[in-house]
Amino acid sequence: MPKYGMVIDLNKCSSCQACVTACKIENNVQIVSEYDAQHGRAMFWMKMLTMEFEGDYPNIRPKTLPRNCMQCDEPSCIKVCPVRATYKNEVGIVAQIYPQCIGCRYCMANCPYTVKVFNWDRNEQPKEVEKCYDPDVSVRPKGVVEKCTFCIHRLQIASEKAKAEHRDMEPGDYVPACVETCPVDAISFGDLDDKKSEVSKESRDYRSFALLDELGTVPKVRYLNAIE
Amino acid sequence: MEMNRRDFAKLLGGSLIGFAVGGAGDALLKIPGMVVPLLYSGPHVETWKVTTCAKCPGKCGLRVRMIDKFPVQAFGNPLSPMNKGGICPMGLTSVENLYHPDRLTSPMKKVNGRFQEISYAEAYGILTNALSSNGKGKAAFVAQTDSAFMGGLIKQLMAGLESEKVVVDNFASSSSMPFDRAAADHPDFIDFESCDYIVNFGSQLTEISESPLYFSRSMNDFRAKRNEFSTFSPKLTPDAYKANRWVPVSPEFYVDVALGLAYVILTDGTYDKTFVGNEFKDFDGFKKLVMENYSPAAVESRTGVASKYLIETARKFANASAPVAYFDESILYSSSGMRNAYAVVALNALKGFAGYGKLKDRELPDFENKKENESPQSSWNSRMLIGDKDIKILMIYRSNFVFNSPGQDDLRKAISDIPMVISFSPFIDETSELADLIIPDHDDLEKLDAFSSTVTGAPVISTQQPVVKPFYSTVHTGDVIVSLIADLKLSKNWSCKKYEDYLQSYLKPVYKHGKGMLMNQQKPTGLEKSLHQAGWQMASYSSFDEFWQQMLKHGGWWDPFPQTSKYKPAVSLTVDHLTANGRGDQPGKNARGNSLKLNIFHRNFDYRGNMLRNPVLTEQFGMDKDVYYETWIEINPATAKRLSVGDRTKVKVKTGKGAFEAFVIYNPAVVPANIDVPFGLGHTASKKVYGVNPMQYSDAVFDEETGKPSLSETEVKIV
Amino acid sequence: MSYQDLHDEDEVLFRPIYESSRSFYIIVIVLTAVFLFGLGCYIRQLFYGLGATGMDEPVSWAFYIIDFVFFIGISHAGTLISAILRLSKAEWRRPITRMAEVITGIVLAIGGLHPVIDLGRPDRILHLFERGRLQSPLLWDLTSVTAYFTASTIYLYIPMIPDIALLRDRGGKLHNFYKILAWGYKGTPKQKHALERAINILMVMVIPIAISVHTIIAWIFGMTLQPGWHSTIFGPYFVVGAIYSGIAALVIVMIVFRKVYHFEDYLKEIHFKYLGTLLLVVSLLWTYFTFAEFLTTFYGHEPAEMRVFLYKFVGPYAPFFWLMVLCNFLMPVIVLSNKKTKTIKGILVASIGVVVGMWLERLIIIIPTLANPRLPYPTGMYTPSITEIGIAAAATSAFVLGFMGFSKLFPLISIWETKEGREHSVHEVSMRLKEYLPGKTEESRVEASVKAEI
Amino acid sequence: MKNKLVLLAIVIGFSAGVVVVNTAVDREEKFTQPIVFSHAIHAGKFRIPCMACHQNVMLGARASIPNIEVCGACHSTPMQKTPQELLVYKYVSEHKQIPWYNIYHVPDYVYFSHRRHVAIGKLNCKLCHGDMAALDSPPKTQFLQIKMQNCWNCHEKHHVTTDCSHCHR
Amino acid sequence: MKDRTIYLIQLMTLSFNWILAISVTLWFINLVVVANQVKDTQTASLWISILAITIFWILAGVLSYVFFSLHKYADEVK
Repeated sequence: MPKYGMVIDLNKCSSCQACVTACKIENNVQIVSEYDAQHGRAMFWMKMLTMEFEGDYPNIRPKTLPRNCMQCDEPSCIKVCPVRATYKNEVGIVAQIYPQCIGCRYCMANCPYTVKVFNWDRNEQPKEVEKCYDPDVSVRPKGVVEKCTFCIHRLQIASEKAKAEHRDMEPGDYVPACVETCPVDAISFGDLDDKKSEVSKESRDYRSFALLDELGTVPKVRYLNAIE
Repeated sequence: MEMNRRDFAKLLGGSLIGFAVGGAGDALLKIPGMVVPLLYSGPHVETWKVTTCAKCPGKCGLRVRMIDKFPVQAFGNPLSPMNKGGICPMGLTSVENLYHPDRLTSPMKKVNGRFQEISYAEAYGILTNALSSNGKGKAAFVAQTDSAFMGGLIKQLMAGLESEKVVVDNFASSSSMPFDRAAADHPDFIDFESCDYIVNFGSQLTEISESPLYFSRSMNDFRAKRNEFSTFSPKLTPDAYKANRWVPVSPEFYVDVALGLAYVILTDGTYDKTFVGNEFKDFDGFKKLVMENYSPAAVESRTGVASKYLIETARKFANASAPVAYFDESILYSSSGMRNAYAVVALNALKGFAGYGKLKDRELPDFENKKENESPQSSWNSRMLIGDKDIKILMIYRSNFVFNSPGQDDLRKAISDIPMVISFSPFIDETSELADLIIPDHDDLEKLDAFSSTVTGAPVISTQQPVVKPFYSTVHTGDVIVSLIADLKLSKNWSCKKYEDYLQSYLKPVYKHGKGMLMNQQKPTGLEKSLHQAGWQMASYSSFDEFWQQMLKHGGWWDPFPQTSKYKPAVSLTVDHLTANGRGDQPGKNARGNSLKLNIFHRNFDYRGNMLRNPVLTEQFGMDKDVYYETWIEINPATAKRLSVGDRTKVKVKTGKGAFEAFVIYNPAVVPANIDVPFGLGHTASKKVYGVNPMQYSDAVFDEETGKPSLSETEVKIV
Repeated sequence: MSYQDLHDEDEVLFRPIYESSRSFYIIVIVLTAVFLFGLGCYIRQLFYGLGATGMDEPVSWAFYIIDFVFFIGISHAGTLISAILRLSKAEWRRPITRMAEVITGIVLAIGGLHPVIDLGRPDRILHLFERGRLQSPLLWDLTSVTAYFTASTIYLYIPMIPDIALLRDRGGKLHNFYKILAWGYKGTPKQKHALERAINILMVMVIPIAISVHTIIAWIFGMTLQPGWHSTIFGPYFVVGAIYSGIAALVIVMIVFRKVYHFEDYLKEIHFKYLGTLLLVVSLLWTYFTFAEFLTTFYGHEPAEMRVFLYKFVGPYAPFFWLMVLCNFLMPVIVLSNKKTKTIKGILVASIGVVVGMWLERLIIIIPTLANPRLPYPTGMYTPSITEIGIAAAATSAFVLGFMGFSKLFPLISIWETKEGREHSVHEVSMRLKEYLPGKTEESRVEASVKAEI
Repeated sequence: MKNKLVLLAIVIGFSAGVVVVNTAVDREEKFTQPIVFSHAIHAGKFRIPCMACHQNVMLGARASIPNIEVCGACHSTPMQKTPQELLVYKYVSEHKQIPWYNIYHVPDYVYFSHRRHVAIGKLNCKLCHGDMAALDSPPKTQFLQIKMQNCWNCHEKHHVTTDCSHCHR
Repeated sequence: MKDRTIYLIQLMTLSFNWILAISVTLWFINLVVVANQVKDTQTASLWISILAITIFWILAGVLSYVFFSLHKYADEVK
């Protein structure tokens, strides 16, 4: 079984936020009302974070990074889920089962990366967005927690296609929407166990680091430091 | 047991209450919003169609995902040489425009200040009548299109109408303006392959440029080779923090900085002496001007740019084998507008434009006509509408210049004074709401068009095919203009009936020329490459019609192995260009006071004021700052403390044009003398208004030559 | 001894059951109105989603969880205190235990509902039973709260059986109701013996259950990786806090009902003095835990922890934090350690302070941590919405209503225990005291053997 | 006693309310298919394979109810001139889609793919849809109720994955 | 009311506790079975279940003990 992982090269990333939009439209993530957005309920699975500013003005650089679900190998969210609505599946993706979730938000409280978002309100979308729903992904009702799933529906479709064509999955068959969209190919995606894959090479690069590595969550999303 | 009426009533009442409670309780478990209805119920057949994104000058290839023949998503086309599969937020959300409820569904005519739906025939009748009775010499056209073909068509129409009052607002043409005037023509591309140092004057290469996605990729390759680049800009935008050095400087001082760099190079004597000797006109006058006014110390005292950075940058620039001093449209947005651009052109000339390239092969018709179509023959700009009593008819194609320019009230008044204003906008926006007649254009996904570009160093023609049949009774503006030219007999030998014919007439030579390939496969490598260069082609088409159909299907044509050469212009630069003759400005006159300045900055989401009607983009606009649906200002914490303004609070920002409310964000990277405010929000014509349009509050100075406003020189106070 | 011949003095204990003043009905109507308002708020929340609350993206748990922890904390008033006092044979417990146990029962029911109110999808609550995952502390919590509720209800009920029997024997409207509940108790020695045996078993069982309940609630937070929560001390810290708020709530309830139902003869000043001393001890214990918790955080100086720490000490939550220190430490210690102020009024003031302070403590524990996630995220003051306040008000009024309702059905002070105390304890205690003293008397030995036979 | 009767009435009323609301909410829409289509004639008598009309079965997630074009391929001219066939012919000649009622609904949070089951899993259509070739008129109810338990049972029986994320999304 | 009815009602109230204990037991057995099915936290589930089930059974047992002994010794002369 492959173990899917992602490496985001901060040296290449130009903070254009295409991954954020791609994620939003690929996964039918709810657009919340003006009131909700201003009260901290905007929903983004992929988010552009400004971590800190390095240096003093004018030799100052913000450290920005796109942050999606880290798809931890030792996820702290699944430990606390009382109903098995979130769990790690055989390919290492931490999946979220929306029809199972009771909305207790314990996983949100326990995620050190704050990647989980909650449907605080009824899903009432603008007309133009409703018509652009991705039919591969459900539209979550209110009251459930959701998060990045590495576009697991794309994995289903890709594996199905590969099986129908009587072949094995090939590296390029399944990539999440953010990876596909990234204009500068800053995000590489693939099988971490395959030592020859680009993502596994990059994850062992001297520049590579994981967010909050000290917590022992073993994220499968790693970053490559920017070269100064 | 006896039962009287009372008991019966009790029983009935009890059971009714029980029924109600039970029913309601059960219904509660099926609360609205708990279940979301099915997304689709059709057969769910998925198809993909290839087209080109027309949201910005980038000409990225798009793959549109269709479910049961309706577009649902758009992604980048991996075979397009412009974007290679990547796509920006604007392109990703292009489907939303198609379904937008605010789209105009039919031509509209203004009657007593209100728009009424009319038929296309009627609208076209009004248009032809107006143009034939009152058109010759009295019409003006403001267009915003990145298609050289559409731009050319518009110019042809205006030529027929004997009017020079036409502006095609096109990123490429704006940025090539100073090249056109200072030099013989302009370079086609930056030679990223050989260039090794870039000084960037204020352009947001990866966000707002001729092709943001191409530049993002090339800049990464450039940096991967450990090449350096420096950015002079008023704000630390995402582009600037990729630079090896960012030097904060206000746009009106670009001229000082560029000439300060030139000073160092001239004193070091490291400039390209043969080029300067042969090509640079009036070099001595230039040298004298620089030596007198632009010593690094003098520049530092005026601009605040440390002279050590100037010297360091200048030496790097001079020592590089192929340096580029890059600028684009944004350099014009200051009170020293054109002088900035000339100064950078002059700086490039000192090294002989070493990092720029030129396409050698000039057989391609489109690119031959490019200059004719795009270069500003007349120096008319939309600002000149104000006070021009001769204009009787104004036509506006997709440009929302009222929104994206300061001094809106003057423009609004000028437009309302014009007796006949015709807009071709598919939406009611701030500009088209002033029109008397709107003939809405198709949405980009319903439309046929083509774009040409040389920015990658390879000639590319990207085609936009109609992905869906038009939803409403909208009309392709190209078709309107083509039939206008035919009906009003504005051009001799006009044989086109539709815009498609017009496009084909331009693309036939490309077919005959025989080189290049369709965007249906990866760029050839190895043997294929050598075959290709030797002139062998694996054409998959045998006739022009087939070529045209294939081109539409695959998203375009390009020549992966063009013949290029170093760009060698004859620089006809005079000292007058750099001293802003006629304006009375002298070098160094733009001293900046101690007051706070409002710096309006653009983001990659919407720099033409058209895209932020898309819900996804609007929500995401301030996401990285965690501000939603409202205008924010970015302020240096030191400045904020001085003004006692708290982080994430609301303040009133006051300029000469009024005051607006904004949300404060501390940002240590902001120039202490500036308050940065993003452009994009505040669409007053849409149903729900989010935020404010900072342009409305800008006391901009307009550069007479370009008509571009200064965006960072408005004095501002925080109340 | 017959159950009909009652001591005349104890008649006052029955009075609340048979007599209700006008103010009683007014209070009931007002509280019912508040409760219905809260219910309306909840139904509105069901329709509009949790967006009706003031919670947002990083602060995903707020008022409901604070109330949950707080109410469950209060519940320790009861069973735990009465069990400990019973176990330690503190004779002054007799008039207190019943009230303490009632508080436990009612508050547990209310507090236990709070997580359900907090759920985004209460209609899917059955998923907990179908596919629950026992590794989740939430499920431990569900189990332990259920166990504690069952245990404390039984522990309330069994010592009440003799009193119910008394009520049954008095007859009246609810004769059948009491008859059912009295389980045929007639006061025979064997019955009494069985009862006492059961009480002893329960007494021993209830203490670990009660401690486990609050420890597990602490673990809900302590098991996470979040700064400010991930702490080993949390279990005992929460238990101490729970006992602390429990005693305070008990004191308030005792003082109020003593005044209203004229129990001055039963709840004497000495009871309050003892409870005041207990409160003082627990207050110091709580302060010690708080100090230990914050000192280690401060000394370790881990950045994420420090962000939370500073958020509490000098940041937006500083007013609440220092108010909590005032209410939970300074005020009780000053009031209770001074003889002049250690009057019933003083103890009441201190107790109200402690209840408020303990609520603030839950707030201080829960919100600053959530508002300061490890990765940069927008933080901001959490402000509760009208829905949350309404539901909190409804919960409080439900508690008061429940207590008032109980007082209309059963005596608030254990009659048989008082009687037993009057009849046996004086002698027993003096015997016990004599046993402590050096040189055992013959008399005591005889007494002891007699007692053993019984 | 009467009070108890009232209590009883409330209880009965309560349960009645639950039942009524439940049935009212879950009520299947009453419908008649526009045409009494006979699978028995098409699939039974003429042995037309399922995929001939439900063209998307092997290709995608949904089997697709045939378009009018599919009907029109054979019924471009009436063959037997039965009243039902004339009705079809009417739709064909007017190029209008037949407004079929869809009786199989899969909730959108469930990913069910016909290709996965038929093309890859090689399952017979009969397994879920019953012997359609024997039906003279269109079915009114689902043969195999679309319930998770039914999916689960079959997956367990055939040792196919029961990983939630394979179907839920 | 007849004594017999009262006794039945009393038995019913008592049986609530048993229903609780049994349903808790069933619930935990179900959870252990599920945990075993999905091969996830089997041991933890087992131990927690054993602990919880014991507590509920003891509680129910104590209550029943009281009930039956009260009824048994009700008629005894003091």
